[in-house]
Amino acid sequence: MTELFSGTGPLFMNPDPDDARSFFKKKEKALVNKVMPVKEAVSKFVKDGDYLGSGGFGSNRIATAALHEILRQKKRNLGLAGHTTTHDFQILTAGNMDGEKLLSRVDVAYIVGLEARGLSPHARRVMQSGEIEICEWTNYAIACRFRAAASGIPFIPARNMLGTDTFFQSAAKEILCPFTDRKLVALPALYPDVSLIHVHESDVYGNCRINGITVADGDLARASKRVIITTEKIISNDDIRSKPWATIIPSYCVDAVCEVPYGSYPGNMPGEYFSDEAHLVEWLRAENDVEKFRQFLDKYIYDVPDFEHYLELCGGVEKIKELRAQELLLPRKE
Amino acid sequence: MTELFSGTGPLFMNPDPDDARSFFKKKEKALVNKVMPVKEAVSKFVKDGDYLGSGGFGSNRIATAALHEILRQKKRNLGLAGHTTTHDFQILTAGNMDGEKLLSRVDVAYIVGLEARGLSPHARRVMQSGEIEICEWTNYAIACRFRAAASGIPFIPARNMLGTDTFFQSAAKEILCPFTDRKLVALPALYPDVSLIHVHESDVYGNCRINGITVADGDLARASKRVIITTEKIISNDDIRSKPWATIIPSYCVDAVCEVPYGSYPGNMPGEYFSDEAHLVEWLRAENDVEKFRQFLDKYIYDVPDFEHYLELCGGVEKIKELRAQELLLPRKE
Amino acid sequence: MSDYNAIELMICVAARLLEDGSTVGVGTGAPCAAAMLAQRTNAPNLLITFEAGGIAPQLPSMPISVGDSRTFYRGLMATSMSDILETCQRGLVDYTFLGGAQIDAYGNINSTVIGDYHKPKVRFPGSGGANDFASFCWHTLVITQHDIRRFVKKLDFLTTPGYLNGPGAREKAGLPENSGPLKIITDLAVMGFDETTKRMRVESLHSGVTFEKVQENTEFELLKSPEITDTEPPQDEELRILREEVDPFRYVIGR
Amino acid sequence: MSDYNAIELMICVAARLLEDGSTVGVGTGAPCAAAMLAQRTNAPNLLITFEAGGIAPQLPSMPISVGDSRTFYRGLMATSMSDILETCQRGLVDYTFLGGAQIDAYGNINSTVIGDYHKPKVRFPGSGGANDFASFCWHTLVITQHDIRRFVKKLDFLTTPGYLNGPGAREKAGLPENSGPLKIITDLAVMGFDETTKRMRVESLHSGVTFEKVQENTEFELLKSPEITDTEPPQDEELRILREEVDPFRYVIGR
Repeated sequence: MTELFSGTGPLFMNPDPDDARSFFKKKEKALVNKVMPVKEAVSKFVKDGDYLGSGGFGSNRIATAALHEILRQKKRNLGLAGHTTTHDFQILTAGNMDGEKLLSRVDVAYIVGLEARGLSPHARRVMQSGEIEICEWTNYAIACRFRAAASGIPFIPARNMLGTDTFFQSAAKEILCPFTDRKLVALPALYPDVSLIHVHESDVYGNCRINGITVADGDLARASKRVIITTEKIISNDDIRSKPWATIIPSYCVDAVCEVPYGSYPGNMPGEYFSDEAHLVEWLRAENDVEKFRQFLDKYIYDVPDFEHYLELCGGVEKIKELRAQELLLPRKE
Repeated sequence: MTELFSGTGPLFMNPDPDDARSFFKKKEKALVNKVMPVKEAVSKFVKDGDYLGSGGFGSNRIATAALHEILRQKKRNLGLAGHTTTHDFQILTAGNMDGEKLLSRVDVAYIVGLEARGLSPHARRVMQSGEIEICEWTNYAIACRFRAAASGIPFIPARNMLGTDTFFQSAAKEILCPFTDRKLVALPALYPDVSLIHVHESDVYGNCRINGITVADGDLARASKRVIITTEKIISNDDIRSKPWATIIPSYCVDAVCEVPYGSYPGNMPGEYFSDEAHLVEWLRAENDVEKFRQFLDKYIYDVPDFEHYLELCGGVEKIKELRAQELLLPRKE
Repeated sequence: MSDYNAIELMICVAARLLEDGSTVGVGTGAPCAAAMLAQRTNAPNLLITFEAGGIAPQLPSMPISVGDSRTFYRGLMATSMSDILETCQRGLVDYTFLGGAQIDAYGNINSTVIGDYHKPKVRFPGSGGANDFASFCWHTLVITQHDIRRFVKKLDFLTTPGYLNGPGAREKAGLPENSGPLKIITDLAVMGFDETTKRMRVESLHSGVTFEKVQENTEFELLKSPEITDTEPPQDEELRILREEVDPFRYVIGR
Repeated sequence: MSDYNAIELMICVAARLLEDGSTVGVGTGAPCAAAMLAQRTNAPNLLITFEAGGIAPQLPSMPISVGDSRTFYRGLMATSMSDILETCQRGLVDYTFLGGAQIDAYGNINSTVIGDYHKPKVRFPGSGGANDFASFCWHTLVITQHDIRRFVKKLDFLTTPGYLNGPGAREKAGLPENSGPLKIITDLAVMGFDETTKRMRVESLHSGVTFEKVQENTEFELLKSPEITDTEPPQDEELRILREEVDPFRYVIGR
């Protein structure tokens, strides 16, 4: 007999598909206009205590406007699926200061780092303080958990995590394959309460296109009970219907559509604009000193009404033109 | 204790992922020109005894040229994933006549029927004779089996088939969810030896686009040990690289690329040409009488060298223009 | 115009059952006609999906196949079979329509074989997506001819689950909670299911049909709804839309 | 031109290990530089994938993120993270490159915490896709600085599997057969793994480095390959390509 182990980490969300079915049954499926300002979307669809999913890949195609608005609206005790979260994680952990807890629990695959750019001092302080409950996973594990939820099944088996402390600190379980008798890891379905996804194009109903890698957003949108879309631009439903195979997220998954041009700034938006590395460095440096960071956040987030003003502070359309030239590999002007 | 049952049907293919990994490890991944005639592709990549997957959806976006060639080359003892197979099933069962066995085993989800067009008399004769070993599934079950194989895991859990004779005559197994204790069906991975998939566009390396529903072909191509692509047209690799998010099947899955304009005829090719209902009726009627069917097959398949000649016999480009007008909903000339 | 045939009646009755704002997984033929009619009458916001991957097409004509190009013509999305059936498994699809060779008192359906499975008298297509839809969607609707060889005591093969062998059986088998057959619409009557026994019961009779006639054409014992009503006949406007807009070439409703 | 720094040396050594016609899942930095160099030298048909979804880009410059737009610039496909990692799980990806805060004698890696997991002295990012790649790809390659705090007897946390605790342990744990760490490339030496014990062994020493020096910088006991060779230094042509074509702005190789 092979002994089967269970991870010892907390399972933050109920993986039961019948529970989720009862919710999805009542979700709006008709084509209704869901366009609204980010402020309204966040106030309506993100509640204290909710568990969030963040689309894109950390600093690429992220819903910056919605993330900032969550900070501004001082949401509390949120959970997060931390599957390669980088700048998005930085933004959210900025809400964990002065004893306040924007984040209270995180499923971790990749946090506190910004890939080649280094580690976030503030996110590390927060994570090292022990104030956030955590459970360990991998990028693929979290992708599978979204996939299981999107499929309406309570788990998906995989062959990662086995034999490691990552498994031990997770809420996964070992199982035996009924066909091959091989040991597998069972990854429980993860249904976020709400996810924030930035896309290239959406119609007013929430039918979305993504012109690039989808990362896990096809599954994330389907797995989430509520979805806030921010989009570079709104396109006509006629346009969507002219090429239905280009639709990645269907409208019946979506609750709010917010038109936010340049909405992934300071992150990269494939084909549109590159990341603003200088601003990301400024953010990282500000984090070195708590007081300085407080001022930085006031200046860029708390003291501005919305993302458009933040963008203006960061250089506005001129800055975007620069980043656009970089993205498109245009020859630099001498 | 909940009692767990197993289906009693035969499991035709080994679901073990390590077995498949050894095969995939040796598969060619470099960008090599894989363009060849259908005749060569079938002779090189379809062996007697192989288990086949057929792309598209029965009479829509099917690889007719490859299916005919299999008949012409008198392949024997093939297996088939019968996941909504309609005209493709009709073509293959035409090889089961006069004591010959082109098909010897079939995983069944939907066979012998042509949807609204009725049932195939010949396919029914073959299936009622008992000469073909069968195992019962559903469309989604077979899609999951491809998905499991494509994912490199030995099974995927689902909530269909439970409580039915479909389950009893399958090779699925009941399992208990380790998280929710719910009963689930475990669907074993299905790695076909070779699959035949018709697409809108492919480059010479086998990077393919499908302009419409993908049915299960994204997973089928990944699950299959060898893949023969027939394509409406070959496009440049530059074109593929100009929009990499439109690629549905990557070249490393593909073994042969055959340029076959109108290659789904008499089936429907989305955006290109509608199905030739008159020819499908002619085929169905011919099946009523064994002798007449033999003559029909000689005329249209065995006595012609290739698909191009078949198309010519059926009305050639003039016929395609008609079907194209139908597909595009062009006003009929009076 | 108040002359109508049985298939027209069944389509009109089926269309009325579809709630506005709901979702339905349909096949070709009468189910598709019913969904299209519903969109033009009581359920303008009905979202139609097809198992092969089509979502919310603006159907220019009756599809011949649930995977032909009509099923995603100007649709919202053209996706995979898995995506459609997982949307059902996830609980987003309210209705599905099925048919079959045999149906029993619990709404279980056979579309696989007549006779012994291993030596069948007649081999039918099998489940296709029927078992999937009936397992995953909240409500299964059936449109079928009513005769004694079809409404049987014991199926030769249980392809697709209704209430299996009674109350709680679906849940015990592992199927999603609170799902199952809703209505069976035939050329004689509309039947539902008794809440306690989950057995088929007659709920309304078509014009000129008696309960006895329905029972005569049914091998198993039918229950009676506390109140058996008269099926509301197709209205002129329904028939006009069905004949002129939904099925102008009368592929489904016949001549 | 034969002057080179440690990172240039490591990249050149790593590039040579990649067989032509093979596939590699890479991250940013040195691994990506190694793969790009290999494509321009010994492995023109190397297929590069990135975990976020990019396949076979014509990299115009070094990516900053494994999900930025460079990672699928003029690629063959821009897909999902699942598709990439399932291609690995299915057995199609030969190599992956990893780094980490700690590595042990079996090639296990820690990139999660230093100190106690629940009260960490330092919190690192965690697995990301590292555990996935190292579980699924056939061969794991590591490029890292060589110092005694990094090459440790006991990891504070086993994030990513090497050979776990010895021969057969990966298979017993359920990981894919015949996979595992291949080479560890540091600024001092190239190490492989003893076939019997699956423990790390020194296989070649960089110019001017002795076995003793490597051992001094390693907390666990290193084995010796039957024949320890001198690491072949970077050739002029390799350095030229690396500096002029792969990393002209010296993001990775430094100044």
